[in-house]
Amino acid sequence: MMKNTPGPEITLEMIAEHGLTDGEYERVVNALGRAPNLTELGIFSVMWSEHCSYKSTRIWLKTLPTEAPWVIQGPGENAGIVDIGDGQAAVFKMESHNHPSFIEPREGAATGVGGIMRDVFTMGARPVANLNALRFGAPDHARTRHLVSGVVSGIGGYGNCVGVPTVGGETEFHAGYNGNILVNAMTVGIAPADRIFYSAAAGIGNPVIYVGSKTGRDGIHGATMASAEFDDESEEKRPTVQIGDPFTEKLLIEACLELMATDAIVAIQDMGAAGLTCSSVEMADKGGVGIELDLDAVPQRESAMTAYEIMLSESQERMLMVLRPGAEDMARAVFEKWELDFAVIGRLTDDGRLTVRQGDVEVATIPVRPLVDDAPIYDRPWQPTPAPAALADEGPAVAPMTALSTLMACPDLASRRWIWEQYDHMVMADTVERPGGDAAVVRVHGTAKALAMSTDCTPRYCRAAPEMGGAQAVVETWRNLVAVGARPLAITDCLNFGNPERPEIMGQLVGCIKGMAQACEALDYPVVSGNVSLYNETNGQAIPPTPAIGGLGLIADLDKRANIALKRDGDLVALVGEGIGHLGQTLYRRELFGAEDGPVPALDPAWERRVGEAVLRLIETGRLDTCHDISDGGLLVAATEMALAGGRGLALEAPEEGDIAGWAFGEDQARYLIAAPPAVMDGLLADLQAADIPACRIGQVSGDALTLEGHGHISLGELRAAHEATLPRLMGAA
Amino acid sequence: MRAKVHIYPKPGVLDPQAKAVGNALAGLGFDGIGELRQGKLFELELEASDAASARARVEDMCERLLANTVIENYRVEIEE
Amino acid sequence: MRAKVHIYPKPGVLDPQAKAVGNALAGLGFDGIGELRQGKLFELELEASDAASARARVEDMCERLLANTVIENYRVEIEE
Amino acid sequence: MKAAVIVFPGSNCDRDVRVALEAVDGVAVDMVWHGEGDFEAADLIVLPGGFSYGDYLRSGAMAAHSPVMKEVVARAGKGVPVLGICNGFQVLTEAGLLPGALLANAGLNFVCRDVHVRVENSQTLFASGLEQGAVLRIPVAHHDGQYFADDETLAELADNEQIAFRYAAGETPGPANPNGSVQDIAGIYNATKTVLGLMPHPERAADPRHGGSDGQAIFAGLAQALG
Ligand SMILES: Nc1ncnc2c1ncn2[C@@H]1O[C@H](COP(=O)(O)OP(=O)(O)O)[C@@H](O)[C@H]1O
Ligand SMILES: [Mg+2]
Repeated sequence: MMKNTPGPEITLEMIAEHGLTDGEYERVVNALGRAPNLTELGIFSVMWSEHCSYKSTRIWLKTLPTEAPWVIQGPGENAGIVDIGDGQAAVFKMESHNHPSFIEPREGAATGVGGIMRDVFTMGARPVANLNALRFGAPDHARTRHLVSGVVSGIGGYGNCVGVPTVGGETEFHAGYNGNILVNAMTVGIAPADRIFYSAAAGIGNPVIYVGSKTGRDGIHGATMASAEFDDESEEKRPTVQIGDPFTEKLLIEACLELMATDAIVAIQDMGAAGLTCSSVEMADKGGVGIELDLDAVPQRESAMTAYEIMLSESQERMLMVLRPGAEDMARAVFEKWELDFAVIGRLTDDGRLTVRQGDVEVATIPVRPLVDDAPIYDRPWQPTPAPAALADEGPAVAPMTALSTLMACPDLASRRWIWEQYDHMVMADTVERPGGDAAVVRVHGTAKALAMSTDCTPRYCRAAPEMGGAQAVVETWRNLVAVGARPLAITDCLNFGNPERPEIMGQLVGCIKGMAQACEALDYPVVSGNVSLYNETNGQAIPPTPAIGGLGLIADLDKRANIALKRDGDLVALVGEGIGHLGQTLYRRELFGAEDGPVPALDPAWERRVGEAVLRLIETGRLDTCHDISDGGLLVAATEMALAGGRGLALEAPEEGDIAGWAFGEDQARYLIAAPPAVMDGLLADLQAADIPACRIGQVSGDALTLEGHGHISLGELRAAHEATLPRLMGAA
Repeated sequence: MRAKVHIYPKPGVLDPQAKAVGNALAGLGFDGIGELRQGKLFELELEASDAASARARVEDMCERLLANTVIENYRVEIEE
Repeated sequence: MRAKVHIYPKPGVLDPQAKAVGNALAGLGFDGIGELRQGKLFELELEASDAASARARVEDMCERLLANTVIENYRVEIEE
Repeated sequence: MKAAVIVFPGSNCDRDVRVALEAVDGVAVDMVWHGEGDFEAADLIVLPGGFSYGDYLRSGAMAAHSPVMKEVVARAGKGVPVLGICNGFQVLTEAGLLPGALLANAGLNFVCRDVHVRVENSQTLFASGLEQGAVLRIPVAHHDGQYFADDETLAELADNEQIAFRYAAGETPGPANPNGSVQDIAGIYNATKTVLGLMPHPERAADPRHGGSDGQAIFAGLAQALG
């Protein structure tokens, strides 16, 4: 075949437009032994983008603990996998779709959900739950309402149609996200542990198959956009947004799982960021083989698409597979039944190259190894974040019950019902703990066990003290899982930061990762998958550091679990753990004094583990069914959440001495509230005492108000109204 | 004055609705159907001194609300 | 031949979508807007010997699939 | 009793309803693919929830014209009971087996939560496990659940006792009627009471672990009535 490198000469502008530095371009020329053509330049640029190559974070990500006896697959594949017993595995991952969601919130968020689900079913798992960690700008910022409404309808519209319940997540508002919202989506799936599918291509000569939707000119440069800083011009980049088709995704799940029940598939990979390029290169690289593609065979939605466009398109709902020889007809029949495109578009070769043809023309030929291995890796300079100053003057005292009302209605603590009611959180009929509690609980279909899941991060801690903040995010998911009675197994993460080329931002990233690593280590709670989203800045203004963590745990017996709702009048309520009334960096300071100041609360992951395991034992023995961890907002807020969830009042005893605000609203870590009938509580407290865990009775369930001895009471009705009204009001629905 | 606004997905933007409707029509035995596009339609009454100013206002409405210009094109017709 | 189908909710059928759009326009400061209706639009190419038979076929499509005549009215335009 | 659950591309509650049906003693379930023009005899046909064909034109519109629906309509004509849940209800109205139509929710958002429904007519096959006037707590999850019919049809429905369920007040937050349905209608029968369509999902309240099992009474009653 005639060698042909069509297209224009590569200019300096083209190199810059592709986000490659001079040094990086030089590496391209070295890898090829010649100048690239435009298609090849495009391929290198997406493969070496931050999104695909992790060039700024790779050396730091390596420091995270990734192993445990129950880990089947750690980072490096489409998703992480843990053993959940009985021959079953849980497959899960979290991913960001921040930039696309800012530009077109509905489609951006929808395609984020679609993408993360594909990562999970690619591995042979049926998706069983979705979660979403959302961060928006200030509630009164001009774009916030539009963005919230678009993102929520996009997430709901996609997951609802596919029929996977959206069971949890988190939602925060802060001016630090005015120019860069965060949309992090997580999917959990379940697979037979002995039938997991990987992406390493194998078998020279084996056919390469394309299935799913046709390829159009969607999202070309999406991957590089996801790595480029915003400026005011970026609204112009709009047409790169992709449109999702959840109906096709549903068909794709069913078709893939049907084919996965046979022995036809050798390797499979979804086409995510950088579409055909990234999927084919990764499959070939992992298998140590070459791959040859014929672009004329690629199903196309539009006419006259160039090789560049086909290779870089980010059309959604597409997968690439390597089949066993001879399995094509059977596989084709499955995909045709589900009315999806199916095409043989290439084969595996032994020359270690990615060779792309369009008709008779060879449009790209690149050795695979350098495309992956020669990707630049940077040890970026970083500056440790300076320790926060001491807490400023406390300001005028606020009556605790007044502060409570304000906090229960503040955007970060108000009920998220307006959001989760737009998500089908019950489809598949296995949701046993709906949104609103500490962790969602989803039954493993057909068994008496369940998975618990939660996403968490407290960016105000991360900004004040990245190491503690990174650790705290991990610990909070762990605590949320424990609070429902689950054994925490592992986490996935989504590391959202600003521009890593700035040493102070890199310092936040390094700090957060260090903290995460310490917490994971201490809790035996490894990282099995994750995602990095950098350059979340607009006009030089970076987002607060936000390492969102998604935790997964296992409940062995569904009948031995807990939730936050108070269940019986007369139950005693006890505080497990202890605190000093730490007010630095709390929501209390922020919401009542407008101050984001002071040091972060102390955190000791080893101590967290001792306290949490003691609580978990109480739940696992079937004696404790009511539990809530204390986090944002502190003790009084946690107690109120329990009262509202159960529709029962609570009378709390105030401490005899000390600072009432610190007692009520301090965010000291490693604490839980538990409730049980008096006779049972005696035994629980005795067990805790025997384990050397501080615990003391602080109140009793009764009436229909929240009462704090000596400080008055507020009726549940009033608290509920304040708690429920905020989001609908913000969204103009009430 | 009366305005009509036609809104269609931009060329090249995935249009799963039109695809599904096309398939369903074929399934009902309607053959010989070529390209099929599905769009949105608004019809509104508005006060305006002349057609040009009405058009300008409706175009402004499209830019700001009626159309999602990231993925849609619009066309305004003014009837006097 | 080219056909255009306009589909609107029947008078008397609640159209909260149109109402919401009307409110949103008012919220953006567009005043003096009277009645606002929102509908669906299909544009399709089809083979037909003449306009009358094209119209008959497209009306059949509307009756059988494109419109739900319990709640919607439709209007067909044929362009030759 | 043998039930046939019809599976359209995009159905997503087919498994859920199957699980709920099979939890009743003596019930066997066949899953029937939408492309099948014929299927084995069944005592009950169920159209499950989901987004058939993506619901891209109008909810249920395309499914109403799929090959299997010709057969469903024919069997319904012979008196075989048909139950449509959520998307299944939408399909039944689009197929003309039930009067009226389901419009977008008045609030224009998808709504997923528990609602309460009152049994308006217990003298039917489908309600044989239910008591007249009883209030059930069952989840809804839909975007297009606002029942609409013209006044004449509504009068007929009332005269002929075709209203199966109405949304009723209960302890769940939010308005009792989640979607603006006319006369709070949550489910209706055909004239012979052999076809039932309802928006709430009884299969999601079929097991105490769902947080309630009021929905299961519908399946259990049906199984008993149909033997
Ligand atoms: N975007 C969302 N989607 C679904 N559920 C959400 C979302 N945001 C928050 N939630 C739910 O609201 C509840 C409160 O969230 P959060 O305050 O983050 O809990 P916690 O303090 O226990 O971590 C949780 O059950 C959570 O799953
Ligand atoms: Mg949480």
